[in-house]
Amino acid sequence: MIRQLTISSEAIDEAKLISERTMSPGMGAVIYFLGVVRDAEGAEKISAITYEAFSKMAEHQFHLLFDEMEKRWPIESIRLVHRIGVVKVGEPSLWVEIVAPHRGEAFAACQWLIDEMKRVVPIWKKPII
Amino acid sequence: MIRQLTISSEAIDEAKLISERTMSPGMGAVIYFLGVVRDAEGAEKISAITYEAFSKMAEHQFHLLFDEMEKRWPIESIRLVHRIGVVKVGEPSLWVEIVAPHRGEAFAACQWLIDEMKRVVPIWKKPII
Amino acid sequence: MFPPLNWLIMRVAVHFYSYFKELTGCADTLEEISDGAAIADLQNQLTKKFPKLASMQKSTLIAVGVEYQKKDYVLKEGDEVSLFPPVQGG
Amino acid sequence: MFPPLNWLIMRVAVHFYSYFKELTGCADTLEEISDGAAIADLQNQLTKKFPKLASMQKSTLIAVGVEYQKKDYVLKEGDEVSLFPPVQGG
Repeated sequence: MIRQLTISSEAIDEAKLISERTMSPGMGAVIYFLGVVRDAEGAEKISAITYEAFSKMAEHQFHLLFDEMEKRWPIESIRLVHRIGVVKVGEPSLWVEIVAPHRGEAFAACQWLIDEMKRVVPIWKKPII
Repeated sequence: MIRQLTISSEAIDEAKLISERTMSPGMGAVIYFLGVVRDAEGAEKISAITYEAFSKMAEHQFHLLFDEMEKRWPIESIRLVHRIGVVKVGEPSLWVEIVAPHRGEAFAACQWLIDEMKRVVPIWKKPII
Repeated sequence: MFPPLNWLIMRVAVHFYSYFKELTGCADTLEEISDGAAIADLQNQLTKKFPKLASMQKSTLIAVGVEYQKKDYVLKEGDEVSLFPPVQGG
Repeated sequence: MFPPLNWLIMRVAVHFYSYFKELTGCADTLEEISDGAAIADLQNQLTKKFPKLASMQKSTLIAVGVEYQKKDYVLKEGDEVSLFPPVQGG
């Protein structure tokens, strides 16, 4: 399984990420998720979110999740970018892409990964008013 | 809800579609699905698939599905491109993008749409050996 | 005072899609059928004309215009009827 | 024949993340604790030093190195312990 993990303060460049995709001829499904900073946290309007990561542990925990995904589903590639630092409203903080033979496993794996990430990967957010 | 539907024999241009995305500041999730022609149908190796559509009815049926999605989920935008004619192995035949406030509804809506499409939208495929 | 015979006959256009075109050897046919006939009657008539359609009868999907219809749908003069196998988009 | 006192004491580095840094006023602290102490003991010691951590005790997540550990994990000299609130990536 191809794994590509980036935790970085650089802006997420969708066009570049897409141009770098590789896919073998047996693959039929690409799922792609983009998490974007919204203009409100609860009732409060915000202008940005500061993301903080315990990077070394975050990388390790992501790889434990990727290990588990590799056991559960026939995924060819998982690529994930989590932006840290200040991310303005309307900008993406998370980009995830799964390539798999069929859409069922691609959807299941992508949802599972995001749910688990929010449970175990040490990244936190702090809204900026 | 923004709707953009294209049933066309032109190649799907992901980069262009992404550059045309609009998203208001309350939106937090983009789901994007790409269906790609695989090199096998069952046990048989193929080189391409010819997609045929009853286009007028396909458009109408897609819009009935979009109507239903609009009732079920707080979606801001749905964009869908289905390619028809000859689509080679490794090339995308379907591109779907959903923009919504949260990932839960975006994932649910995207999976529902693809499942329903495969049930009611009059498009057929014929493998080319 | 009897109406001419053609008042009791209506014409519907029938379109075939996907491999139904291969089963029938054509993409379209114009059928004459009794006034008041339902889709089920039209299907019987088509199966006589194109016997290879018979094997697909249970899985055939039927639309009038751009809407799906059931076999009890009563046809009208000028209806555009489409018959096709299960769809496979994506 | 008694070992020197410092043999019975070990040092562990403690790191705080997210708003735990605001609760403690620091990002890191070096703690001395009895040999054989578990995470639960370290947490008690930290709560005395940084009383604002007490309110978060139930939801505190604890890692040693890059692995999550439970309160009964027995610490070793040189362990890098991290304490932080529930994670919120995405």
